Amino acid sequence: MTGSATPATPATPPGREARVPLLELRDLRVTFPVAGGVARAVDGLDLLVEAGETVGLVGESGCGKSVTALAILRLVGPDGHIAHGSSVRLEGRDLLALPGKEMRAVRGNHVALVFQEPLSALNPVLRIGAQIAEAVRAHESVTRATARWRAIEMLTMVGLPEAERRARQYPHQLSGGMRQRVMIAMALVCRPKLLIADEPTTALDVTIQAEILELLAELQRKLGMAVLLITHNLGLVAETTQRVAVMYGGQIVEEAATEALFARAAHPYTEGLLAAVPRLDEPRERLRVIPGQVPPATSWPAGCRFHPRCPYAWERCRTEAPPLLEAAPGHRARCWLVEEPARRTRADAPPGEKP
Amino acid sequence: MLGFLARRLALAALTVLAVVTITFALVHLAPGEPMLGNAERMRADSATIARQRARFGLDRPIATQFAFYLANLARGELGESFVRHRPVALVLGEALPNTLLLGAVALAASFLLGVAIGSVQAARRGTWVDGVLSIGSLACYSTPSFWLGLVLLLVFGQQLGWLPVAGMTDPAAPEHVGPLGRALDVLRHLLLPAATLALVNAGAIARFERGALVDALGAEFVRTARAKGLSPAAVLVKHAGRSALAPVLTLAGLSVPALLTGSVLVESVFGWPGMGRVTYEAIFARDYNVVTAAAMIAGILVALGSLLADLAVARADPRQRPDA
Amino acid sequence: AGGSDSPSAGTAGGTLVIVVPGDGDVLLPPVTTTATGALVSDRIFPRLAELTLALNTVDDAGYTPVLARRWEHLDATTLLFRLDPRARWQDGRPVTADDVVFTFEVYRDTLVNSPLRPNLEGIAAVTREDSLTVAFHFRRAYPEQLYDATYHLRVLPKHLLDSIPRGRLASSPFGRHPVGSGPFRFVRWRPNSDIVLAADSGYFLGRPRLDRLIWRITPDIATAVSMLITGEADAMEVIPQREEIERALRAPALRLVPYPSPFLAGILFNLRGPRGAGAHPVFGDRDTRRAVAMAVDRATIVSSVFGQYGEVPIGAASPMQWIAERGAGQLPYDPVRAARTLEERGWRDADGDGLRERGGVPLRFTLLVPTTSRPRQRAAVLAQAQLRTVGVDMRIQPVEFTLFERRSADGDFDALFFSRTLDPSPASLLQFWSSAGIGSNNAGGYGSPGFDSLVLAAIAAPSRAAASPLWRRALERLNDDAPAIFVYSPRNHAAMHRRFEHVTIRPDNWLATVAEWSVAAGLRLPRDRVGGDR
Amino acid sequence: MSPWRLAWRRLRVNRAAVAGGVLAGLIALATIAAPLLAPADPLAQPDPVGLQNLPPGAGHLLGTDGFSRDVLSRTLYGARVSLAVGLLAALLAVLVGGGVGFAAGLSRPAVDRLLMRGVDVALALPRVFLLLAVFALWEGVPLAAVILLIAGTGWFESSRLVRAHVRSLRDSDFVAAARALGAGRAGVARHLLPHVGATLIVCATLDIGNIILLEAGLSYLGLGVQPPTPTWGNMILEGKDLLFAAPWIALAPGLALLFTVVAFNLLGDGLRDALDPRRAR
Amino acid sequence: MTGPLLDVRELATHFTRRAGLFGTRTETVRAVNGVSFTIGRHDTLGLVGESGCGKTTLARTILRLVERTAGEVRFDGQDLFALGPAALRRMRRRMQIVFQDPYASLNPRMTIGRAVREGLEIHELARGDAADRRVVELLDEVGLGADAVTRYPHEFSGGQRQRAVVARALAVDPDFIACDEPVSALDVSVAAQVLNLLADLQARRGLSYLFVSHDLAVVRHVAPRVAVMYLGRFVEVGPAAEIYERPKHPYTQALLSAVPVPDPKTRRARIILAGDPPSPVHPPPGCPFQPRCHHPLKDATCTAVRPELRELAADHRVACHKAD
Ligand SMILES: Nc1ncnc2c1ncn2[C@@H]1O[C@H](COP(=O)(O)OP(=O)(O)OP(=O)(O)O)[C@@H](O)[C@H]1O
Ligand SMILES: Nc1ncnc2c1ncn2[C@@H]1O[C@H](COP(=O)(O)OP(=O)(O)OP(=O)(O)O)[C@@H](O)[C@H]1O
Ligand SMILES: [Mg+2]
Ligand SMILES: [Mg+2]
Repeated sequence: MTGSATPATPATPPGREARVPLLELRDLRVTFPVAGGVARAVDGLDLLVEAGETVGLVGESGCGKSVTALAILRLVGPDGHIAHGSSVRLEGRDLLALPGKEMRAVRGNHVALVFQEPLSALNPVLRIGAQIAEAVRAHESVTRATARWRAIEMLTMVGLPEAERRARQYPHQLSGGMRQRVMIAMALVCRPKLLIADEPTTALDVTIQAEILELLAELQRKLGMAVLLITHNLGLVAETTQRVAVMYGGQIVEEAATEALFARAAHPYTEGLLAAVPRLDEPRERLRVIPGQVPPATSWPAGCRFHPRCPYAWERCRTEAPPLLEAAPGHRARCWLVEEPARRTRADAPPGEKP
Repeated sequence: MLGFLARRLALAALTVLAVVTITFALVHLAPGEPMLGNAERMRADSATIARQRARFGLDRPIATQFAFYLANLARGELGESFVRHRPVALVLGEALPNTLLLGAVALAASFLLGVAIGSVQAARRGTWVDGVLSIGSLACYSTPSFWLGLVLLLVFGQQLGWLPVAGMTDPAAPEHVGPLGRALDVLRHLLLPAATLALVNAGAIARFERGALVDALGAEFVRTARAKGLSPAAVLVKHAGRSALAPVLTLAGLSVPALLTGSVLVESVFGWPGMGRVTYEAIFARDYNVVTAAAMIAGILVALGSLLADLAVARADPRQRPDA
Repeated sequence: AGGSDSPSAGTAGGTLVIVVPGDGDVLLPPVTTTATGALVSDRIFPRLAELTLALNTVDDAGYTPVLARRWEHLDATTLLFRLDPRARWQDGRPVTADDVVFTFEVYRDTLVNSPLRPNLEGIAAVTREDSLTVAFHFRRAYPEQLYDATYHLRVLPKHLLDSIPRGRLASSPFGRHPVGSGPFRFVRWRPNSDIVLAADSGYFLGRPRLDRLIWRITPDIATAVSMLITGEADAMEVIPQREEIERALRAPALRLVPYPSPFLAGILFNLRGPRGAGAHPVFGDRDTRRAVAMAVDRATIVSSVFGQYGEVPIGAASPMQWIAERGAGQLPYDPVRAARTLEERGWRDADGDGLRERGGVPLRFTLLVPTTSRPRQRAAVLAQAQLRTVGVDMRIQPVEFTLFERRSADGDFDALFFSRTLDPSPASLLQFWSSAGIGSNNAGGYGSPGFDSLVLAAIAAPSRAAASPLWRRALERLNDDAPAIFVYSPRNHAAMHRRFEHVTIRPDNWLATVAEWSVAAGLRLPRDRVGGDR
Repeated sequence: MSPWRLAWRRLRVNRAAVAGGVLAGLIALATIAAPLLAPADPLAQPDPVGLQNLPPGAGHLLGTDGFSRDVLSRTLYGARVSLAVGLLAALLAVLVGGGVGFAAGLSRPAVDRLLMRGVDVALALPRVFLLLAVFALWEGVPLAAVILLIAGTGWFESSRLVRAHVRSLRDSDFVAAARALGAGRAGVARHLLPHVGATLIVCATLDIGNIILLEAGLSYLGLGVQPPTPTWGNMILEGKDLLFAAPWIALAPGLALLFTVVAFNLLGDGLRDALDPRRAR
Repeated sequence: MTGPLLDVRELATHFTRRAGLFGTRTETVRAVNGVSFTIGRHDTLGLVGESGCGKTTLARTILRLVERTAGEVRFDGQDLFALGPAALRRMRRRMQIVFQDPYASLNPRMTIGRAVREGLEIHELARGDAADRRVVELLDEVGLGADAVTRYPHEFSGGQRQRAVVARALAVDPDFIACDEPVSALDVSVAAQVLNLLADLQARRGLSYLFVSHDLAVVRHVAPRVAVMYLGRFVEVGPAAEIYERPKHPYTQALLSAVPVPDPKTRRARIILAGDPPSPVHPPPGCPFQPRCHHPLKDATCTAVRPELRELAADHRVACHKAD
């Protein structure tokens, strides 16, 4: 889709250039009190999104992707708690320090969210037109009629046929694909600078998924917003993003320009993920697996969080937690292999099918 | 829609028939003599009683009596009250509107109150406000209505003297106060009994509303609403509240029996001229015709309550509508 | 009626709001069966003559004229009444002899089935002599002829009721919109809520001083007393519970007017065996009955239940009745003697469980108490504990009222807690306790030729002075034979707002003199100024 | 760890439920131990004139009633009947309702529809009117019959709940798996029973409170269990006459009633949260 | 022992369900609408299609967990729908199913051990200690430890549960397992583990699979033969290589083009379909795919005549008028 191969924006630290990044997460930590202790769902996450770019955030279930998305808009409450010292800056403004009212002015207005399950994310008892108009009226002092008109205009823009009639319908009267279009219309009606799409197509069929992705790309071109695309589907990331961050255990474990990442994964987790996916283009006899499973967020292992499942792990990994290390310019990985590349040999067997 | 109504009406008719049959059997098979006039002043000899029994057809076999009763019922005749010497339709017809007024006001009030309390609790869940209101609504729900009624009467009627303690109107008031004056008079008399019924019922509704709201607040669409930048109040009322409405409406419709029960007790405490009292007195006088008809009306009200609840739910929840 | 000649302000005016526990049924004296129905319709339909406050039923001197101006005994069995020519029905028609004749026929008609019909047995016929003269023909000569002719009958308008089939009288519309010839006119009746009467300014004996009488129906006693305290109501015939009386006493606007009670309650023993055959295993024996009676501490029960607002009756008479003179009395409370008697009769506690038995049969009986009566239930629970101390096992079975009545009529009980509102005339003792009453009102089956002859002699005695000692001996006879324990009579107190003046209360009909009650102009409340006659 | 143990764990940390459970337990204990705890014979009338209507004080912690009986002792003994009626009737109702609901849920559609139509009709019966009529018209209804009648008119709700629960589980994958393994109707029933058990426990606990209230209402109207046996309902009835003069007589059983109903409701709510299968994952 | 293991002919499963306000209308869902195929021994048929096209219903009907409306299913030559209850139960030993949602397919109130043991007991394959040992063996075979026997499903992750489900199915030593999206709910890394397990078991035990998935890549990985389903019918069946390399049906083509490939370097032209899949209640006339079809030659035949499966290449059959 976004065939224009703009050069991947490297994660340059702010201040080098005068330009302030659109979104900047520094040491984001989110905890949830749970029965067995405290779940550290997001645990020291750093992420940059520049204006207009598409960034992919991938990772398996439970690694903290959704919590990150919600934490940006301070929506993890009442259960979740964003730790002291975390910082979420939108164009330099610290969102975590904003009073409630100003925070509300950001939500849906500067930063909008699209969720995974459009049926449950839309209010079943309100007409879709009203749900969109409501977003307009929350941020702009316009009349009811104007808001309504804006909603219909937006519905037309996301390709909903007969928008005027559809606006009077309820979510359950639409198909899954149409509902997701409605969600997108609702998110974009205030022309946000950043759209966070949390698995926007996971609940949809591949053919519908293709439609929605096409639509998102087109709208991004038209409206020029940045997109943070959260997904566990590596294929999607490959096709739609310019930069990718891979999450594991509440942290970013690898971050790179998309092509660079798929060409040469630096982190063993990314490598494993790529090897485990059945491929349409190149069928293989046997899938490579990542042994074991993700540990619960209440008890991350010491050292590198991935080490119990890592085929290359050695002593250092068990005790010392690696920081994000620069493997190549703009390509960083949270793995000691970056420092000791020679150890990239498996004890038991040679690495599986190489990507 | 029509088919639905027809089915519900058929079910309601079945219910009413069951109620009539059960009640009829119950009162006629019970030991004891119907009072055939109030025995306060009557010491009737057996000949008199026999004459009275013949007059009301009580000397015939019960099956025959039931057949006659059903035949009369089919013609819309409910018979005559043994004690009041008046057509049952009149006796109950005069009392029913009063009970309906009391019940409807209590239902509406308990609904509003319950929803309001439940909403505050849900909005402040986990805080001391929630705790206090929780205990309060549970206590309301666990308080016998007769007890609550007496206490309200004592405090607001007698001690503070704010409201009249009994009756539905002030019969001594001048006649020329006009319709508004009369309505106000009724309203003043209505407040205490309605509050009694409403408080007990509101306790149940508040507990339910809180649960439904907390569930709704955990739903994803609420997150969507917050992500849009809506204020917490708008999220609570418009989004969570609207979707929690349907189950609470159902509960409200299903609380008709509880209100009827309450009305038996509350109407005697507050001297409200309603159906509960008439029925209660009729049961003790073995005024068969009144008891049977009253049970039938109660059955109709209960069936109507659940029907209205279903219709209200269909209004509140578009997923339940015919075009769905 | 209903002229515009309202009396000058200052004398007339006032609204009396009376709170009653139950609604009326029909506002027609011969067929009403409720206390409220009677109380209200009595204000609309006057009698030929009224008893004075003394309630002397024997002498003709104890009556004042109402619809009848005069009366005379033509002979020993004929009583002639001359009607007041001024008397008018509230629709303007005069009250005539035909109305009186019609009235008697209605009361006597089995189709009408008036509860008062049994009281008219002494009257053979009533005939019209001329338009304003009627003659009552009695079957026998006896002193209470005037009482029977006037007390039970309230004169009805023939021209309005003649066309209604007698059997349908109770359900006729007239019974809900009555037209009478009395001091008050019917205004409105809202079922279970209120009944309103207004002063009839055309009343031939003078317009009542009050404008309106309003009955408010409130079943709950506590609520009713609250209404008195808050001023929502002005009067109540009797506050039945001691605690409520005390509460009402604390309200400054209220006063309590004491009056003798027509009421008598006690434990009636069934002397007959099961299904009326033979003698009752416990109460068939006079000594055992006496022992049980002596084991019940009536004074303690009365003080516990009523405090100062009740008394132990002297016997089978209620305090209102003129035969209830001080000095007579029941068997004393003497548990020691009671125990000794029981011991003598073979009732011993052989197994040491504290309860007596004889030949393996425990000394046990069941007392029926109607669920509707709180004082009776309280008294029964107290008596139960007292009997237990002498080894008698009394079980209390509360039964619903109609069932109570039926089991009473059928003689299907060991003992029951009766209560009776007695007429002013003592003649009623005959139905309750004589052999003749067995099978109808004499539920316990007590029969004693000695008692019967004493009562018959008393009824025939020509004057109160002559009758009094005979009645007394009859009562003592009854007490000695102990067919019942007469447990209590309340000391009635009517609650009354203080602004009402000239309040006198006739115990048998507490509103009998209400036409004379008044409110001084300076004390009137807003509702007193509404005016009655519209 | 078994789901029951898990539920127990969840229950233990729910403060309201624990409070309710402890309170209900204490009340039940006090009921059983009434003869030991009660300072006096609940029926003894030491001096119905001199000692009547005594306010709470040293001799009588909760005062005396109009018969000079000790209110505390009567309240303790009164709990016996109230709780027995509540517990037994709730148990019975839930068993019958559970049985019918379970059967309906597993039956062919025709049978199911018939049963549920019957329940629909029964639910519309004006329960209190019927109970009133029975208790008023039949003299001296024995305690067992009171329990049977209350249970017999109170199982419809739980049968609906259980049936709905069974229906929803019947279509679940694990039941399909059992059928695929060759399990017959009995095998499927064995899978579902423990689930329904949880629903029933919650139903029963919440029912207890309602039934205690119902019994009190009937006793208050002078029906149900008869004096001198103390029950909370007839104690309130007796005390009601003295509400203004000696409020403690009605207050003690009234509060006992209130606390008991509150306790069982708290416990029931807690159990519902703890046993909720949605949380059992 | 000749002929295919599973032979499905013209199978149709329709559901009638109540619709409209409180279910006064009924409508028929043609979930499976005339499907024929065979599966040999030691063979796998992959089945792909959009959500709601009838894949699950087909799998369940084959096991007779859902009653068919028409058609026939022969398992090892026996007509499944002609079996009596006892024979059916015996037959169930040989056919098993693995469901999509590992959270719903285990009874939360039963230990894993009991779940696996259930099949052994029903078919009396082992009892007592022998059963215990067998359970441990089975759990071991799917890669779960012996300690799983006494543990409950909630103590396991999705992947582990899916293994337990497989162990339960293996307990009765079946010849055929219908796998209904067994890895759709699992994470990539875990899904790979389960897919490998299924492959190992097939190799070891000579199992046959019907492998349902909406993920074309997964199907390609496990199945030598693939069927594409649309609106209750097969639109294309054939060898995997054929279908993935030379898809004939426009729907298959669109489907394949839409699958994202995790390689930023490959850029393919995506076929974007118009509109949504029609509802199985009101299937369109003619070709079921016709309203969304992008085929340049689409014409009136397509909207009027429903195409039958035609064999276009060896064992490659397509239901399209225009395919060649
Ligand atoms: N409300 C909550 N209470 C407790 N723990 C939570 C809550 N929300 C999330 N978590 C925990 O936080 C961790 C991260 O969850 P999150 O939803 O962000 O994962 P995810 O990467 O989005 O996964 P998925 O792909 O399944 O959506 C998980 O371990 C989850 O259990
Ligand atoms: N028990 C049922 N009653 C009524 N309709 C049903 C039933 N089961 C399935 N359906 C309907 O049949 C159609 C096919 O459903 P099915 O579950 O077989 O599809 P599927 O291809 O497995 O979809 P998915 O990919 O979502 O699992 C759907 O429209 C569904 O709504
Ligand atoms: Mg997520
Ligand atoms: Mg499926």
